[in-house]
Amino acid sequence: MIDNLETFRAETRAWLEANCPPEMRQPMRSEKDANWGGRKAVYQPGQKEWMDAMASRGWTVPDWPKAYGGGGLSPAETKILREEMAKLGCRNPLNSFGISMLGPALLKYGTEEQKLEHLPKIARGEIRWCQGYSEPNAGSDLAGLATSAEDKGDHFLVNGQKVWTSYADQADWIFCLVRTDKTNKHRGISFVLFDMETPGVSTRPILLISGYSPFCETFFDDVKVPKENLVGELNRGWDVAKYLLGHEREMISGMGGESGNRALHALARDKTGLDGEGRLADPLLRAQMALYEVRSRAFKAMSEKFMDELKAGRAHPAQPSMMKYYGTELNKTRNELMMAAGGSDLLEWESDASNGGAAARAWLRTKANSIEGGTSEIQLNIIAKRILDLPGA
Amino acid sequence: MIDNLETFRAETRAWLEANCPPEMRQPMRSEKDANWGGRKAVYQPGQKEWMDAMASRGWTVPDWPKAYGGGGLSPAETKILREEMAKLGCRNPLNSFGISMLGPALLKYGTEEQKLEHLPKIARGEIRWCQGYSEPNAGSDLAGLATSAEDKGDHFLVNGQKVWTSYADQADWIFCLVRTDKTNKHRGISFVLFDMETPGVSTRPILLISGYSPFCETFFDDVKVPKENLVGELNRGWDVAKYLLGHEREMISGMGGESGNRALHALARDKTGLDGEGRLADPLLRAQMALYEVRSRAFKAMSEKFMDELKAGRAHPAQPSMMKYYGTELNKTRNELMMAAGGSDLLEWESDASNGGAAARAWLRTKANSIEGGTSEIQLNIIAKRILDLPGA
Amino acid sequence: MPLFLDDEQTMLRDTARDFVSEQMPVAHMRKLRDDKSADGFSRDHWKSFAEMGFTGILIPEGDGGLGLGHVEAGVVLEEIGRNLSPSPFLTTAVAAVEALRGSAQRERWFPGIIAGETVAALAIDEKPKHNGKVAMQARRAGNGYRLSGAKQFVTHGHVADLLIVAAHVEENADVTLFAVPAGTAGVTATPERLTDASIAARVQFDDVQLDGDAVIGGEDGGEAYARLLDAARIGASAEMLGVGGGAMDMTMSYLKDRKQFGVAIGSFQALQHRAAHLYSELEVARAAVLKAQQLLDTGSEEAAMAAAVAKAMTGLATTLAVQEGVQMHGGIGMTDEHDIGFYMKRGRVLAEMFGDTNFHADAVARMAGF
Amino acid sequence: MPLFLDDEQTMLRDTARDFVSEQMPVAHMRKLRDDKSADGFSRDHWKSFAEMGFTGILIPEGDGGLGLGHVEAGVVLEEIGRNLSPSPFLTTAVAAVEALRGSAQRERWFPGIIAGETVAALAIDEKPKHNGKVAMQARRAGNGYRLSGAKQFVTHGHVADLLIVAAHVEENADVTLFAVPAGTAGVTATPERLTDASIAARVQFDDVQLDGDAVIGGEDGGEAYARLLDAARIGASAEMLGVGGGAMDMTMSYLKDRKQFGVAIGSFQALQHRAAHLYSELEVARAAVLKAQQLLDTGSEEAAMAAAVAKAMTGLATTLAVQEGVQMHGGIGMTDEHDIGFYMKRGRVLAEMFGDTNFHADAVARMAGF
Repeated sequence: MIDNLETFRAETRAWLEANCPPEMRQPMRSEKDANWGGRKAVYQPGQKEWMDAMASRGWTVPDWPKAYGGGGLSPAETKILREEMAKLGCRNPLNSFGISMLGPALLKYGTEEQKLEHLPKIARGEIRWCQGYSEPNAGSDLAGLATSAEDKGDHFLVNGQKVWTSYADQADWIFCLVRTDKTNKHRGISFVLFDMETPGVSTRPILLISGYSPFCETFFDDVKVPKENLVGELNRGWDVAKYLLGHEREMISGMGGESGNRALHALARDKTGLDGEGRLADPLLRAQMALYEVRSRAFKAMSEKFMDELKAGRAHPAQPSMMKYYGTELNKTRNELMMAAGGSDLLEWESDASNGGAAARAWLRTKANSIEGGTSEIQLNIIAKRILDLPGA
Repeated sequence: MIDNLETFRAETRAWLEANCPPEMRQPMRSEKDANWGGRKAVYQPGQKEWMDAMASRGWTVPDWPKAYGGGGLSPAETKILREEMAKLGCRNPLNSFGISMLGPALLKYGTEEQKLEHLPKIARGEIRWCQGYSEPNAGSDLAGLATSAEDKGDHFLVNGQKVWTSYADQADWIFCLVRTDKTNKHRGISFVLFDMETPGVSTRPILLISGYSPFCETFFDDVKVPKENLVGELNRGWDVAKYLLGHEREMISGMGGESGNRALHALARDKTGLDGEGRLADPLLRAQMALYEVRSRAFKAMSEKFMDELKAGRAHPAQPSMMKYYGTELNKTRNELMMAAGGSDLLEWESDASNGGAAARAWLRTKANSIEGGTSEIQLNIIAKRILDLPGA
Repeated sequence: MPLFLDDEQTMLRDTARDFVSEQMPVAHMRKLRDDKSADGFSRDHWKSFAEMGFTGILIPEGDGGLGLGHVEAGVVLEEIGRNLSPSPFLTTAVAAVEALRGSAQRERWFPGIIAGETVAALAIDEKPKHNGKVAMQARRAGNGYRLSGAKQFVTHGHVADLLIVAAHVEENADVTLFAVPAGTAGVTATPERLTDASIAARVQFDDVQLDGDAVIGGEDGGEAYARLLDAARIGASAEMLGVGGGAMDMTMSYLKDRKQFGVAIGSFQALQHRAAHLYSELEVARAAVLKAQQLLDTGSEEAAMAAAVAKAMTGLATTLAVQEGVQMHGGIGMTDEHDIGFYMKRGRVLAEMFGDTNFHADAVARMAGF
Repeated sequence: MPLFLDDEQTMLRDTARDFVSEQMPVAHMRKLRDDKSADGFSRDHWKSFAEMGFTGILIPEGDGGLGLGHVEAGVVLEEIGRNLSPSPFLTTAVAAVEALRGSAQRERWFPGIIAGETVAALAIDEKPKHNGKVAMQARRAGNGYRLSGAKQFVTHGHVADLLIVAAHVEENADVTLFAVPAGTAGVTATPERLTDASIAARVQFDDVQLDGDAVIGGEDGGEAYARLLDAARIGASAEMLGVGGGAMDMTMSYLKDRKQFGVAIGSFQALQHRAAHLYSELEVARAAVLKAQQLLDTGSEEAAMAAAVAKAMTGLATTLAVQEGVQMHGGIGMTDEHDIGFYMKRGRVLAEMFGDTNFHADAVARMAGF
């Protein structure tokens, strides 16, 4: 067993070295360097080659079954693949809500037809997905959604509005919560899939404080959704949504991490200088960075522990809430420290020297981390109730 | 006006220099050096002389009317007296719940007879008072008290139990909340005074985690309280209690402060050493102390502002809750920093070197600051509702 | 003097509050930003500020001003902060006036400031982190000086009529301040739009020739530099306090209005406690700022310590206010359409100005002897 | 190896949990304190610990032990922490065993440790704040050494059969460890009762003569000292994690039971959020401790960094746990009668042991290169 794993590690490393293009071993300079695939993708040099090479082995989704485009790897093999990729500095070949969110939900709740139709396209980066959950008047009370799906025999007729739809303007398909029963708050919601090119679908980007528009308002006006696109049972979409939210929280909690920390150290050394002992010249900034570094490294262990427990089926079902809460708060802290380290250089918003205000925009972007995918307050409520078993108010 | 104040300042300083015994100009080594007066007092050298000298001018209670043993000073004069005492390092001549809590309540709610009977004895340190508010099953829900006072014509017959009665075993009299109407939670409480030597009163000290017993359980078994000892109207004792709680919060919020900070700096320099630039050798401890120092100095300004506003009748009635919350949290922080600075030397509990564990005991004692006199949580509730006007849950 | 606003100061505050909130509410800043205003502020509004008498608050009566103090200037700054109003008030009517006060230069510059025609900027920082230190050298040349080097984070530097430049005159230990008029040969100001849509310049000095009388308050004038810094830091604290207070007020309103799960979110105890904590932090910061203003006005030696405490404390409190503000607003707080995000941006820029919380807390520790 | 307890480790934890909570619950510690136990722990219980096999966990099978690792030792330490059990397990069965492992000295000391007859103590600290540094000098004298100086915070030092002493041999750069048996002439241990009722000694060494074979693992044995420190720090983290977890469990029960204003106080959202935050901190600390244990067991070079992270993180989490514990208990939490206060005291002592959070966070920063 151990020997097999060591063989696998050696082979994997050799394959990665042979197949990962040099451009894809450079650290990403900003969020914009990520590859999300899809019909509208514009690839940077090496990006498509890298994605296709990985997809050919099923390694964009290494732990999915081979039948659905996955690599069929065991948890131990998956971990080795990630470790070897990290060692070589390989970029993630494909960022995707299809991989991180819809995929696990389809694997659990989808029909065989749905799996065969959608999962391989996700694995190959052919179809880019977005998520239609939040609505303008629902906010943290997600189940208060109003977008309606009327039963028209062979299809649903969907009308309503979503908000905070990530990259809806660049997505090909949407997985979406709709109300199919107005008399039951939680058990009147269904989970459906449809093409964003269906007549009646339109999107409007939301300008954020960062100056970017990663989210949209999304409007549905008499959109016809075939009934075979219902995932799970009618009126039981809330179960699918909750399952999927857990995966979203995992993903968000994984942001930042080591490369971000190294960037912070380098920036602080560059902008504030060092004292005679090689320490940052600003002692209070250094103290805050030291405590952040402790938490960040401890959380890295926590992430490894959580993933191991998850794979072994030992994780508490509400643990993703803790991961999401802690990880996003850490990410916000890191970005506050970046701004404190960079001083007035990083306050510039448009200059070349500041790379168009990249750091400031990233800092502002992180403020959404503790809001999107369920606010920190919601996560704390969940931990208190579902893990600590504290009584309802 | 300004000239008069400068004359007053000069005269006050001269008088203090002439009348404050040298022992009373030394910093207190621990809580035990405070003088609380009363029938059972055992005075340290200089303590009684100092108290009597100050009382002879009415300066134990400088802003009370002269008719009740006070100094009759204006707010500006009172401030000058305190400033000059601070400059010379004069100790407080008399610590007293009579001064800080009962006195203001009697001045507002007491009859002329009650004022003439009780206030001068408070001012001269003859009678030491304790406060009977909390009960074992009430906690933060103070108005849930059960100690009953039955109307027996010329007296009340009091039965029940109090807890957290500060120094009840050393006090001469008690001011006490009793239930005179069981049908109305808040408007069924009365405020009464009685001698702790009245038959039926007994006390039992509570051993705290600090190893000290500043609080007692206090038991009332058919205690006869003359009706003239009712303060304010029957069943309206809650108003008196709330008024008085504000004054308790003021007092608790005033703890710690400058001399405590200087002691912290000295300890940290002594125990951790200095670096080449004269800074504490432990950079993270220093960073925390620096941020504490900022908050502490800002809070000192806040205390001055609050007292000035109070004297001018401009303070928000719920502002004492803010002062109590912030001041006690700061005091706890300072004591945590003391322990961190002192390391294993300060962990000793009984040794001579550690002065019998004085620092560790003081540290543990401060943990009660955010519980007694209304918990920090209660104060935050009050601020949210009464100052910020946030809606009820 | 009691530590609260007296009746006249309260009247001034009410006047300033009405004027600023009517003439320069957040929408005013938003419009300047959307129009990509090259100035970064409105000269018309600066003129009306002068007509209200605000620009002369700190200028002695003998020089044509109101002869008031930093408490009064702070009252105006707080309203500027509360409304995120782009204004050269801090650099011009507070810091520059404090530096020029009593100097020979005042006759040249005070009339324009009083009239709302002159804008001043402070060329102090040479590094991305303000550290109070000045490396730039002014070489003596004939009766005057030659200045070379670079400054950054010079707010309004691209439109300023007057640059106040901090440099060392050769062997002198202390910093000397120079008054450098706009258009002086060799001075190049490159405007950079900042995160909060304000504009600060990077200013290059290439062998700039200055007359001897460009010196403010004498060579080796560490005292003038110290006064300038105290005034700038305490002024920035007051403006930042307005930013924090404005963010809190907006957030408290939102907590009362916004419904979730069928009730106002302000009824949730966890948010109530955080709101109450935030209120406490801001109140404590307010006291620290007022104390520093009073000490500066009385010329106390404790002013430098009080300034450091005020800047550090308002940095803590306002940073908390804008963070809680955005978080409690939820998704809408992340949109450019809502104003709360502007408070976060402005708070960040002011936190950095004239030394951040870490810098000043470190200074407090040094002054306190540890 | 996955980062959670495997089945055998889980079984060991269950065994240890049952055994410690039955044999040495908090009441056991309270009784030792009230009886003013001069030893500060129970030798009978130490013996039963040995009978369970716990004391030999880290001792190689070839030397008669169980040949397990720091994960397993940590499992026992956590239960000791959770029950505040006074025990020489950390200093003896973890730190001393790690130092002695593979050395010639092991044959003399391992049998007694396995049998629960021997107690070891660590004479490292010379200052009130552990700083990892050693100033004490051992002079060469004939075939042996002469040792002079003072150590403090030597837990169990007054009853230890074996003192492990850290000193420098003359010109050597690295620290050398010495095994000093109880009763060696010139060694004076003065017991001091600490805040948590445990006893640590101040130990004086007056020209103590040691044979050459008193050296553990060779002169200039920085490597043995580093292993000792890593083991002690990671072990103290595990014990502290138990203290924090015990405090949290006790507090969660209280929140469910205690009624105020007619409802359980655990239903108040503000307390719920603080409880959830505390849970998160402790979970993260738990992961950091387990990671450090695994790295130490595999002999990884990253163990020192992981040890610093673990000690700093458990310091943060456990300090929060005991503070929230006392505060949420309200008045009853302040009484000596209730156990929660003991958690605060024990947490404080462990936080200080082998370097506090500040020391280790500083070390993390240094190792991370800033």
